[in-house]
Amino acid sequence: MTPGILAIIVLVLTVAGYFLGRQRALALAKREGVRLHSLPSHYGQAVALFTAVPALLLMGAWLFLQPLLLENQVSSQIPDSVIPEGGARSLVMADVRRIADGMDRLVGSGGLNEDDLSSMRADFSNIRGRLAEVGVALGSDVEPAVFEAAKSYRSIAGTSTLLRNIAVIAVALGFGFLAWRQVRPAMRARNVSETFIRSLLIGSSLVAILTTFGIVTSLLFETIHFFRLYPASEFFFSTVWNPQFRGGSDLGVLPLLWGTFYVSFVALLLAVPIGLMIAIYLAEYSGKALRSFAKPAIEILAGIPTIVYGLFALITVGPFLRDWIAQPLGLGSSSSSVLTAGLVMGIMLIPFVSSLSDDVINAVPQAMRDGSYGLGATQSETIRKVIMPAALPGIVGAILLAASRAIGETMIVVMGAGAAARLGLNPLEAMTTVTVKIVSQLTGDTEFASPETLVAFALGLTLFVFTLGLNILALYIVRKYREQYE
Amino acid sequence: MNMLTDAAVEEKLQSASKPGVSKMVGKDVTVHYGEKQALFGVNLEVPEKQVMALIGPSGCGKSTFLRCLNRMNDTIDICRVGGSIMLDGEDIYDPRIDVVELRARVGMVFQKPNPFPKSIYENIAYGPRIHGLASKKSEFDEVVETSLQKAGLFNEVKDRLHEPGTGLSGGQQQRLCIARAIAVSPEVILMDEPCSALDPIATAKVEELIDELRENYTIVIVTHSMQQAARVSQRTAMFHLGNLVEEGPTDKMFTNPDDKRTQDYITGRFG
Amino acid sequence: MNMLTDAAVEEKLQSASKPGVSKMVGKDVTVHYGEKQALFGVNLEVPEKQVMALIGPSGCGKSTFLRCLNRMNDTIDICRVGGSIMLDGEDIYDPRIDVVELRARVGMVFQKPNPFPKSIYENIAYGPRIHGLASKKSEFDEVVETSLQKAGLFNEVKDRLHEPGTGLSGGQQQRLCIARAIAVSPEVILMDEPCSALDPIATAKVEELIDELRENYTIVIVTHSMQQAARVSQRTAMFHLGNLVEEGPTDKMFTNPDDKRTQDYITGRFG
Amino acid sequence: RDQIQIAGSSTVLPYASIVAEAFGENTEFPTPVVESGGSGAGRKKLCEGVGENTIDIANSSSRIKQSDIDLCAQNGVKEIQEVRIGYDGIVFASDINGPEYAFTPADWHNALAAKVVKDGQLVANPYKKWNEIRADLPDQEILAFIPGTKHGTREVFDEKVIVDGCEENGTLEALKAANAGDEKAAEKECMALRTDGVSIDIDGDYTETLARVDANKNGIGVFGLSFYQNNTDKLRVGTMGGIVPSVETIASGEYPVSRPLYFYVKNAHLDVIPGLQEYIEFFVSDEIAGPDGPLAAYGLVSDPELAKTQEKVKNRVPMGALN
Amino acid sequence: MTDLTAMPAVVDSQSRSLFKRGERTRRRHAAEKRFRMIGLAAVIFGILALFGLLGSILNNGASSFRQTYITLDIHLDPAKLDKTGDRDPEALRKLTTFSYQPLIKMALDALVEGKGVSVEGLTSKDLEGMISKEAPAELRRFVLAHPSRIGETVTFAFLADGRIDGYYKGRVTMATAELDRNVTPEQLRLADKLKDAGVLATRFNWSFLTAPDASDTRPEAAGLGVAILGSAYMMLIVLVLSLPIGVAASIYLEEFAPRNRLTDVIEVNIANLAAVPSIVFGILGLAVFINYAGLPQSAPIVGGLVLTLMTLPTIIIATRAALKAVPPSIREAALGVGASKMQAIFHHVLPLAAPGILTGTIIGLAQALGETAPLLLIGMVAFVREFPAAPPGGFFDPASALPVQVYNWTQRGDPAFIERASGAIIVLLVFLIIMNLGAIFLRRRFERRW
Ligand SMILES: Nc1ncnc2c1ncn2[C@@H]1O[C@H](COP(=O)(O)OP(=O)(O)OP(=O)(O)O)[C@@H](O)[C@H]1O
Ligand SMILES: Nc1ncnc2c1ncn2[C@@H]1O[C@H](COP(=O)(O)OP(=O)(O)OP(=O)(O)O)[C@@H](O)[C@H]1O
Ligand SMILES: [Mg+2]
Ligand SMILES: [Mg+2]
Ligand SMILES: O=P([O-])([O-])[O-]
Repeated sequence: MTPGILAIIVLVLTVAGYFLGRQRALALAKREGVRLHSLPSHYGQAVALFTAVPALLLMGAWLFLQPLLLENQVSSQIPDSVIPEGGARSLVMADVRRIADGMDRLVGSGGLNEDDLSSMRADFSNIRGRLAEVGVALGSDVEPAVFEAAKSYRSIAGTSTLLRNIAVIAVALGFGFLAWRQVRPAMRARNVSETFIRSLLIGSSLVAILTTFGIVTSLLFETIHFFRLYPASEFFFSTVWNPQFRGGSDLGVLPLLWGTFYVSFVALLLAVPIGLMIAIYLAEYSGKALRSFAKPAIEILAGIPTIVYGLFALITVGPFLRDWIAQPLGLGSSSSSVLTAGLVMGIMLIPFVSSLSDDVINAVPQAMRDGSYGLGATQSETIRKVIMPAALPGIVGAILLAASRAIGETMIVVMGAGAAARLGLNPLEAMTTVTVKIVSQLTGDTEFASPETLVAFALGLTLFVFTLGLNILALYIVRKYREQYE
Repeated sequence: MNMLTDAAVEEKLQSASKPGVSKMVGKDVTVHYGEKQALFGVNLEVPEKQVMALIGPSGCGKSTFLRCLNRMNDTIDICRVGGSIMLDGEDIYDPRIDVVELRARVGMVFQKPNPFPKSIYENIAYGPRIHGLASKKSEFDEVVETSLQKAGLFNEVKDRLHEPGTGLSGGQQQRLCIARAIAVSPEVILMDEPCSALDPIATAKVEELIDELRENYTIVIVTHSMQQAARVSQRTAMFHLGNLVEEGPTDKMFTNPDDKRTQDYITGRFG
Repeated sequence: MNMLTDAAVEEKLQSASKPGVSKMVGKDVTVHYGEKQALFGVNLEVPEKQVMALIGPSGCGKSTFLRCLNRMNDTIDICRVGGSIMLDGEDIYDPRIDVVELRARVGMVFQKPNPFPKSIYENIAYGPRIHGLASKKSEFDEVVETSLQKAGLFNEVKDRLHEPGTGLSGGQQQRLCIARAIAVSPEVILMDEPCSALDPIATAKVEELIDELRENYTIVIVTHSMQQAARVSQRTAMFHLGNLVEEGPTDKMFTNPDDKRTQDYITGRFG
Repeated sequence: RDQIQIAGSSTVLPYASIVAEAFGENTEFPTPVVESGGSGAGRKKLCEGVGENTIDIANSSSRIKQSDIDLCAQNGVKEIQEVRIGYDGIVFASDINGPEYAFTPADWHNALAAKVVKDGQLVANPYKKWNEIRADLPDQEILAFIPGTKHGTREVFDEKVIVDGCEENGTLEALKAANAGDEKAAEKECMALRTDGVSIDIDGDYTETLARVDANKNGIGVFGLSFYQNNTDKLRVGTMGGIVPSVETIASGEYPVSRPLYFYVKNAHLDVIPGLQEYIEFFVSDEIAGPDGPLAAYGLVSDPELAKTQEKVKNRVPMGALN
Repeated sequence: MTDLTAMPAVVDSQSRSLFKRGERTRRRHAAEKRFRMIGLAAVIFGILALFGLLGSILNNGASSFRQTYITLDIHLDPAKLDKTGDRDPEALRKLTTFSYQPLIKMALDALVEGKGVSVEGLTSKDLEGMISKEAPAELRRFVLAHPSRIGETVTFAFLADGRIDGYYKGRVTMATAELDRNVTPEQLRLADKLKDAGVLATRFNWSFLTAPDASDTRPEAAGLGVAILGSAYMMLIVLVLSLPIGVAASIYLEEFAPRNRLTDVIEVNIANLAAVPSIVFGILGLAVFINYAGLPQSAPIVGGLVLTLMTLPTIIIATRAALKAVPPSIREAALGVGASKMQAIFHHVLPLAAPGILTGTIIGLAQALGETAPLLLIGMVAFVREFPAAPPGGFFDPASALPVQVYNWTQRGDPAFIERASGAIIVLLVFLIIMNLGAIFLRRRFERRW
């Protein structure tokens, strides 16, 4: 029985539990002539949950632990002699698994029966060939010891799987039955299932924490490594970014942070006003037809791969800005510039601002609008003075999301703003950002253990801390503002 | 509770019998909400500088008619208005007219209080600000204070002018909305049950305000309280099932109505 | 308008003087909204199967107290409640109690009508559905119809049960909310100005309903209309500036109050 | 796992995918998966450990580094085979409609270095046009798109063009003098490029360089030979020291700017991952990597010592210490 | 009254008509009009930007759905294919594609001769170069599948070489062919003649959607099959995980979580995760899912998980904004009839917040669908030719993804890949639209004002 089928059995039991629990609640209530504390379906849910959750947890644990234990068991049977020089036990174990799997398939395809198998010996029969027939390719011929290990792997695995199946079904039945017995009209079934759902909700919100934890740990280790190789003071305070191959690089983060900030700023300067105006127009002014077309259409902008924007910046916008603005104004002759990347990125960010804001603007109750119109306000006054403040929390969220995306964007910057790290004010000059350098240092040619590559992790962590600071600041400002205006 | 002193009756009779210019005139006003017809050809004249009360059972179309008078129904998608309504002889449903100006001249207090999610101060200062009625801080302070005074709310909220208007009690919100409407001093004020959430004292205060406003403004008020209609209005219109049943001087309506339904309604025998 | 017939007075006196078990008891109830204190140690007993009226000027804390009785204030972030409130001898602010069960037993009609943005039918069927009071379509139909009947709304909306509840007139919405509350037949019904948007006939209908409900349910009603309080309630509590001024049998309150403020308030001399 | 997993250099990727495709077509084994992600990252992945969820082969456009070998050893990856598959030529090309360029390394140093010797003086780079450097170069503004510092190509460019040019045009001497004879420091300063927007780093790939040359007609880009060969209708290649880059001139060593390409095989996986041994033998076979094979046709300069490599691969000879 | 009347009346009714606007009103109307125009301009800008991008993509990529084929009659010569004559599959399998090349060459020679379309200066290598390098592989596959047909003459429609194909799409001209070392003008001339002879034709190219990627030497054979499957698998995982987890997390944070430090931490955290560059999610995926959990390289399951983590902040932020926007009176109404908080949320608040949630999903998924950087580190930016199996097993097989294919193709030397990259973008966008159609439709149904 595969885990999939087992899961299906548990699910079937769960569904059965649901109906049995529900029915028992109804029957008892009828017999005792009392009212149910909760809805009948809540009793069903409670029984179903008790049937499913412990069983599935057990199954998960088993699936996780079985290979580990099995591996331990079997790998002790493999003599060191069959492990190739420089190879690893784990690879031999992979072979063992593959052979065992192949034997299952052989039996399954009717090519062999169990007796044949147990009498089969690696030194006499061409096991590699037979397994190849059923589509299991092996790297080399099979050592007898490995074959024996595979056989015992197979038998232990078989027993263990059988045990697992029995245990899981027993747990499902047992807990389900206990829960079913518990069903009485006075049982607070709704609370049971709601507590459960609530813990699911809490669990879900912890995913974010876990992700952060994962990110920090996966960056921290190599960052520490980096700072052992490269002085932190230089990294944080040097204004030069100039990595070299054979050491002696200058890896100052400041020009990158500046570039990140500058490009994002330009992008938001375009995306926020335009996005907001689109949201306002679609929510307040436009007809249904335009709205139902324009909103999803503009959302496509968020789905165009960033590389397309990058090419657009590189081929169209960059040369255009150079020929029509930078050169006539004497501001430089670079076709990649902060402005190029910023503008193109701004276009990509428009839907982040427009669509989310549109939804919150749309959710402002009509009574607010009526109140304002009733005072003789024009529509735009109503929007600016009444609707926007009411929708502000959501709009701030949308803008923060857009800002976040701007900071994290790579491809557009590579192609639009260039790869040269520079501290400067001229928006028509090439600059680059932290993310660009994370990608390029990480995917480059330099050796991994060199500061030139490891700096990517330090950059990632720095950016993380930097945006964390910005977010805390934003939260603080939003709170402050809300206090003021409420 | 005795409502009308003789003197008051006298005065009312006089003002109601004054020929009085019609400030607003509705001709054959019909309203549909989608399929459903809510008003069936209402003809009604609102005399200038008087108070007109609209009465009638719940759901008969009072609010609907009131909302027609400053085209507030425009905001309801499914609502269609027929017939014509004149303000000072100009058709307010003429496509060329300026709805904003119309609403500035015909203000409204809604049935459900709807304060803006802003501070109490800003709720009131909003109107004067958009109409440019005040510019200096001190002017705004003054408008806010006098408007709140008139609505009888100032004392209760004077310490919390900068707290949100949505944190007020039901009755306070209602008075806030009244204050907000009078702060822009429109020519006509439409009030949809302005006292429904108010205690008798606050009600008296608002009624006093209405009486005062009548000097300069035209007022249309929807009310469910016969006593209130009798106390504050010079003329009364009675609606029933989307029809205007009858309209006339208030005292006549309450003493000697032409229509049986009016009679029944005001004596509480309806139904 | 004469409000009480002698017979009615008789009956009221009797029922009010019955010792009567207390259904709900508030002890030293204090409420803060953030910094601002809205209730100052209110002690009030709500007798079982009677109607208690809460009166007092706007903003005095009536709604606040009412919302304490089914912990509706929990939903306001900045609101803190002190003291204790008992329902059938159990402290409803005990952390172990189930708020949902409490609210199922203590239903509420809010001051501002707040229908769900769903059909009229669904508005009413919702409560019975989540409480499992009906399961078949026919049962739901019946609950919906009787509830609407009782709230006096059925005739007006019977053809549009599946249109949105938000498209009703103000008074209709209010009655819809009453119908919604009684559809789940709670033990205690809290009504915050249930008739504020209703015409006299609809008001009479609701008052009749309240009288009827009193047989089986305990009712607390906030009202600004002294007449209404006098008509429907057996006991009356008078609030002022967050304090309970006085509480007692309704007729005593209206004829011979102990407190000067009550006297002033009911005679309209307040302020 | 049934498929061979390969990761690493984007320079080697086209060749590796040609071989993988042919391997899949001609054998019973599934087509290997070839990732691109950079040589450094590929070698790091190779050294992550032994086991099914680690890769089998790392492609690399430069030789493995000692630190990589150490990392490998630390993670139990003891035996690694080094397979040199051929050479990658690096060419300088400009827009097809522009003038012809005949460069020397010295020209490039003069054009791009931060400091150059002019009239015997060490000065900040004053040149704006090519013909200011050398009169027989075209009258064109200097604008170069060179590989960013992430690319292995940059290392070759720095070493074989800039540093050599530095020496050629005498700047190295001057710098050495300025640095009190410190050769290392002088070399480092040689490689410092001007930052006034004349030399532009490209972190992307050759297509980006091509697009930039397309948008800036006077620009000169640095390309791989195979890329150039695919775009001869758009690009005009410059000569270096009078030699036209081609598979032949590079193989013969006449054209100076080239580098070897490698892949590294984890020996521990050899008998375990089906088809791995077959794949590497297939790769270095004459049919594939020889001068007439598809790789050479695509622009890989085939290794004159291919036979040696074939021998080593057959015997699974692990690489020794780096020299 | 004095103070009220003292205020300047807004409109002096006697002197002012509704038809005439005062100075101030005029200004306000002008402002109104400006505002409205700015809004319209913004919408137009957005749509123009979209159309501009779409136009250039379509312009470059539409042609990739058509491909040029050359019809050849191949004589499956037993002398070359099966010297022993026993059709032994083992022996047949040993024969590599290199051995099939001569068959094609012979057929080409025969064709040129038979049709009498020889072109001066055309070498035999040029002639061979007109057919895709995919052809021998196709032939070999055919022979292995039908060993019995050795000895017969079979008609094949082979792909023409990318440059020949480019000639019919305007990418290659006689002038560029002069300069191009991969194609000669003679080849083009011959192609024209073959076309006249009806042997060469350009037609719709299904295999662009079904075939796997091909190496740099055969752009004409490259397809999106594996990438489409890979993207579909990943999006399935992303949708199934990120929507429920995102909505659940938002509900908890917005409706249940006590306002305290921990909630603030989570809130800032989520906002901050949105700003984490996507490549860092790749680093995370490599460290956690591959190195720690031991999941395979290049697998959609890992890609899906990484993209899920990346999409979550977007969905959470959008959902929370939507939940915030639902007025409290709705919650109170539900609680007032005895609904539990959970019921109030699931029955009333969520449906009203649905448009915002769906927007978040649409944007989040769009972003996830187009993302390459994180896939770089978990090995999905790769050359993959084997199709992954059906789910759930296929989630663990190596696969590619649409944006990866775009990214790969834009990096290749042969310009024919540029066209295919644009074609891949079209497919990606169509994929995006199909994926979002349901959400867009649902969102429109849930949208309502109250
Ligand atoms: N959410 C809130 N935030 C802050 N203050 C509040 C809030 N709700 C009520 N208050 C204040 O608490 C006091 C009591 O309010 P409550 O709503 O109980 O009054 P009420 O007696 O019901 O008045 P009304 O008859 O006008 O409805 C008022 O001063 C009011 O402004
Ligand atoms: N937005 C709407 N959509 C559909 N029908 C509506 C809408 N608003 C009102 N109606 C219907 O129109 C009729 C008249 O409503 P209106 O609000 O004018 O009544 P009213 O006289 O103000 O009643 P009340 O005293 O209860 O406020 C009612 O039957 C009502 O249900
Ligand atoms: Mg109304
Ligand atoms: Mg109240
Ligand atoms: O990808 P590369 O390591 O060859 O630059």
